[in-house]
Amino acid sequence: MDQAKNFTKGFIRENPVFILMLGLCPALGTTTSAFNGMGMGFATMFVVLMSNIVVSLIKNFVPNKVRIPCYIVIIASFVTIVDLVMAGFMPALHEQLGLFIPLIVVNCFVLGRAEAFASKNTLLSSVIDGTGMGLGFTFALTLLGAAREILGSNAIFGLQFIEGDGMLVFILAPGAFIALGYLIALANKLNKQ
Amino acid sequence: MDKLITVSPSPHVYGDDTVKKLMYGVIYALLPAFLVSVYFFGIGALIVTAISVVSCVMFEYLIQKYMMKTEPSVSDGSAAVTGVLLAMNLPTNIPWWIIVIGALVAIGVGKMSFGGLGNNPFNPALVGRVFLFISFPVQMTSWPEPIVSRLQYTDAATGATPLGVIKEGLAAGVPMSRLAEQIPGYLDLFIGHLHGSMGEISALALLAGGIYMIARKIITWHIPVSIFCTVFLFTGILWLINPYDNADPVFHLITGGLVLGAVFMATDYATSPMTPKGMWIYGTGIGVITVAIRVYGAYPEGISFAILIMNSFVPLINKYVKPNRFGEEVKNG
Amino acid sequence: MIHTFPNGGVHPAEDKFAAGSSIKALPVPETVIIPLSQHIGAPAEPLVKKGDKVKTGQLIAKSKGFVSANIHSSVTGTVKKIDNEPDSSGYKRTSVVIETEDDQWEEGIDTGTSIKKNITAGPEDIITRTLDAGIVGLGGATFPSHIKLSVPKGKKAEILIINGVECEPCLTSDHRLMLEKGEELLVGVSLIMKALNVTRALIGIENNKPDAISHLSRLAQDYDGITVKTLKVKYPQGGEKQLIKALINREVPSGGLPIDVGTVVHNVGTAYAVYEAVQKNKPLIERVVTVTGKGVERPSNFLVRIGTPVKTLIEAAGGIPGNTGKIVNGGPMMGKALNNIEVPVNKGTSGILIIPAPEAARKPVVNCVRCAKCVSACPMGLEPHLLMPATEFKKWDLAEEEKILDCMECGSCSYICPSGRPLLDYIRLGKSTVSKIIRSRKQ
Amino acid sequence: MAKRESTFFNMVLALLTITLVASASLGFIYELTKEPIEAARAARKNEAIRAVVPDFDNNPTEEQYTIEVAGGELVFYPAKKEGELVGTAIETFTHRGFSGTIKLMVGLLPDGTIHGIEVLEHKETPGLGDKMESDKSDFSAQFEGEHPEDFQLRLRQDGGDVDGITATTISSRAYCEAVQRAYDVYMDKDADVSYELPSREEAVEIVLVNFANNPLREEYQVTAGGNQYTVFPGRRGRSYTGLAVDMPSDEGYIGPIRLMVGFDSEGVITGIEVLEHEETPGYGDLIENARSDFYKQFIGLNPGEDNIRLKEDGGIIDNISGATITARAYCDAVRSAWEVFSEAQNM
Repeated sequence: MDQAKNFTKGFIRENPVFILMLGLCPALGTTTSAFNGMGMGFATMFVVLMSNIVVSLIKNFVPNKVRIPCYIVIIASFVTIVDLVMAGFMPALHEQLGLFIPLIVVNCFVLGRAEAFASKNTLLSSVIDGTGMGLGFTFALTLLGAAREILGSNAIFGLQFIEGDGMLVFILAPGAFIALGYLIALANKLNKQ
Repeated sequence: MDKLITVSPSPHVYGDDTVKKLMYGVIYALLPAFLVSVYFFGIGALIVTAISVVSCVMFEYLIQKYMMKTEPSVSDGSAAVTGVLLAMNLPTNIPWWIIVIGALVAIGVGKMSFGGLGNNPFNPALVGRVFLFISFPVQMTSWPEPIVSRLQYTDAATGATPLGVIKEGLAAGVPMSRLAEQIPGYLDLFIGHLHGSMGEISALALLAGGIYMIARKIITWHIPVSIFCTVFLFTGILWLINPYDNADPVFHLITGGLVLGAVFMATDYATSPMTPKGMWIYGTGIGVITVAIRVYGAYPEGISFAILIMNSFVPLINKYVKPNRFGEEVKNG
Repeated sequence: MIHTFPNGGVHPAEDKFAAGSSIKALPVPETVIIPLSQHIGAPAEPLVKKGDKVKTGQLIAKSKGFVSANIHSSVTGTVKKIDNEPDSSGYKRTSVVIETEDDQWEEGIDTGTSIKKNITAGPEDIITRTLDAGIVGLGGATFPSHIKLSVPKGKKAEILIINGVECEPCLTSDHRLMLEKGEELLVGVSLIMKALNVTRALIGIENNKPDAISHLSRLAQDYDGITVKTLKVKYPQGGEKQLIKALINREVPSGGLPIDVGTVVHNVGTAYAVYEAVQKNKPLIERVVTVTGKGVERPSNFLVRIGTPVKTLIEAAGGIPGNTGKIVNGGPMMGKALNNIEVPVNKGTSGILIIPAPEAARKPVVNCVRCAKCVSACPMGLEPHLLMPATEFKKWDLAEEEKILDCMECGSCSYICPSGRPLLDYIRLGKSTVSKIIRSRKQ
Repeated sequence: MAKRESTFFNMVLALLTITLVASASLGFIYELTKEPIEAARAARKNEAIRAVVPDFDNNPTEEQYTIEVAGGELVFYPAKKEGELVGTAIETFTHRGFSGTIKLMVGLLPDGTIHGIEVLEHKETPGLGDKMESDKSDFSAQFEGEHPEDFQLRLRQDGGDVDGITATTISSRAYCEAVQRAYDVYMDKDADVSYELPSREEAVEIVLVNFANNPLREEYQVTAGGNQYTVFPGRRGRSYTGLAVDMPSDEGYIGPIRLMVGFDSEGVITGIEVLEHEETPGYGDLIENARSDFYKQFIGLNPGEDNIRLKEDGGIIDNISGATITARAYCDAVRSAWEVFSEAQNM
């Protein structure tokens, strides 16, 4: 496969959030600001990348019948590592993302990459895929977070550009759905062209 | 034969009603409430209504012309009705840009996303209103002082609605009897001399509009009556059980957006059931949810949420509640 | 007490311009075109051939099968041809074209004007005479009447209902008939009662015809068991099922007939025709036709020989007005638009309606706003707003489930729709497709 | 390397290897991050403490102590400079937030003056309730430098001195409650922090006046309205000076209320103490004598002549705001106690 294409597919063409619609729970829950979305995105990206690497390396060692439990153990370990490291070194972000970090384990997107890609491809391809898809996920969450932050708090990455409150609804759960819905529509329109 | 004649299937005559006439009928029915509002809130009422109607009509035109690429049908008046109803649901001291956002959401999200007039599952004006309510809670819950703020727009002195006073008071443990002193008398409440959104203040004017619409057969009586009955019964029972901590049913009927909601918002064609039986179920549901939110919920008023919630049940009601089919249940008497 | 049916219905402008003009016999036309299929069921079989001389009232075509009716010559003259001629449906149908020479009635027909009240015929005779005289339902449905006079085995008729409703706007033929031929009508009703072996008959008349109500009520005092009932003006009260519901509060089950609820419905015109057939031995060769419409010079009610071209009637009423947009055979709600005014009046023609051009055009069609007016207007309790898209998107299962076949095509939904949607047009299409599907399923 | 077959051995081996490697690396990371996590937690708390009390040089978290109160516990962090107490940071709470519990860090100077308040935890609506956070609005600033004795910790609309956050009455009210709780417990910590209600014995001595005997020794039973009640007569010499009635009422807002009501020989109320109740903290518990003056309006009244009912019920007693049912039950209990008193007189 063309590695460049392999890398870029995660942004729009096979964007995990907008097109594949995977990992919507953290996408909706953590994206109250662009920074939070980005943090969550990078955390997930780290897990995807690392689990892709490990799964790709051990793919022949693991018998088929136990591959899912093995992958889950691997993913869970990396998630725990992310959780601990974040709590230790980025307490503020950890506070914000809190509950959603452990939930990366059940993010279908992560297991999906391990199962659908890394377990069948070479190490290099898996690294490229993990990075590309992870960046795509980060891109989606950051975009969603930015949209919600701009509309909801009149700010972007914490920088207030208009005084006063924005449209609160975008900070709340319903706003997450509205913003995600319109971004999905937009991504589909771009994909069609 | 020297000229063409039309040959078409029957019927060969048609009723006078057109969508346009019905929509303008709704606007005429809203006139009394609008005039009462202008009397109490002055220029604020005029500005808010003008901005709301103009932006709704404009957004509908732009979306139809440039996004849906169809022939704009703003002349049917439905966008204007949405505009007036949205204005009716706003305080008259709300900044203009909030109204424009509300109009965009009402028309763009509430109506055009679903394919335009007749296809929207939720009342567009209420979608706009609830969106604003969650987005700008501060601006949406400070109501100008009637009469004294006639000449002010956004700088008007504000106060709480009677429902808000009761809700706050009861939450703080103040008994009903003492709270009653803080709210206007029932006559004032009925005429519309109180704090509230622009169009909801005068139960009298709204009922007049409702009677006009029923007489002109724009709406049927089922939905408003079922909502009123349910609210009256439900609050009446609560009041009889514990008059110290519950407002009486008459108070519930004439305050807040109940009359506006029951007469003008819940009866929206596209979002209400098609059969009288369905309308009863729908109206009863709205009544129950409204009272539940008012009495047990976090907000003092709940009719908007109640209508939107029941809107979502309308397709289900329409699927399972059918008109009385002639000859299906043979009742020979 | 004023009766009506409870659910549905509309109230179009009544426009009964011709209500005040008494029935005038139209002169015998030069040529008549008598279609052999003027009724529901099999066309009659011609008994004459080109060149034959026929007399007025002579049988020229014999009923073929049970659901069929005899056809008689309405004039005296020579059969010019038996050929396919366009009739009011717009299709060409086998017709007997007769050139008029004279007006000589067949032997044995009492053409006098005296009223014969004395009933001598027995039930069997009455049915036979009705069959022989080629009488069909004159309200418009043209169902052969002798069938409705013989009660099927296992069923029992209790009440006879006479339809004097004339709920279609504009039409006044039944109204004039009730005013001018009241006595004959009541004798006719008595005859039908005798044939059906019932003791009660109700004549339902809408209260926009107070003169007819009082006239018939007064006359009916002399007839045992006949009562005149006043009905509220509401369309389509003349529909059998609605009329039964309004008068005796019984609902004919879906897919059933009036006899299933112990009743039989006949039009006033049919009752009059039965009188003439039994008491005067006169076959059905003429009927009352209203010619009316906004702009018509002399809205009139004519006694017309079957087979007279529509054009003749219009000319007698003052000719076609300048702004004519549509000419309808029947009433405005259920009548059929004509594309040719040379077509003949047949047994089912109750009126000729001329509609001015501005009103002939339909309203522009816009989105359905789901106002539910069609649901509340439907007298059968159907949901036209649902049946139309079901047909449009070929969801025949849904259409059948939603009882599209119960539709009586009264047009109330299309009439009331503020969005100008062609509800009935689609429903008609849906009905015929669904019934085809049901038939093929049975095979 | 070819894919390994799914034999039992291979599967066990794979799982075992992977879990071993995973747990080993997790243990390693845990050790690595343990200290930073602890430090981050402490830093956060210290930051909050630092924000609400004047400059200190001790480590308040080391000297922290906890006091249990109804509904939770308060944590006290004494801040000292050169060994002298300069203020106390109190971790307090309220359960009456719009979306549940709110935790605050309230800093009080030794005399009880509020020095600063920070929000530790809350789930209030963004844009509304979260304005209680000091960096989102000036709401919390109005408390600084105020002493709750002169600065009523209630919203203006409830008769206090606090300007609530617009459209956020419930959160504002809850905030005040949490601050009040911190203040109350702090000011009372030397006396009896947990507001213990008087025992039966103590209550009898409080509610009776002008007696020389030991009423506890002379308790007896009185039957009134089919129920038995315990009463304690007060005597001076041979003359009867009053009667204390142990009066349970079974209809508080949450559970029964038990009162000790003292009468003089004429039936005039000489004192009332609450023995037991389960009413709402901050509302119904205002019937406790230590918490409000509610009881005082009964003293000197004679239920035989005065209408011991709430004003809204047609009587003369002022209600407790927010606790109508409790106050009503209290009045009922007082009237019943008088019934017992008159029964005892007739014996």
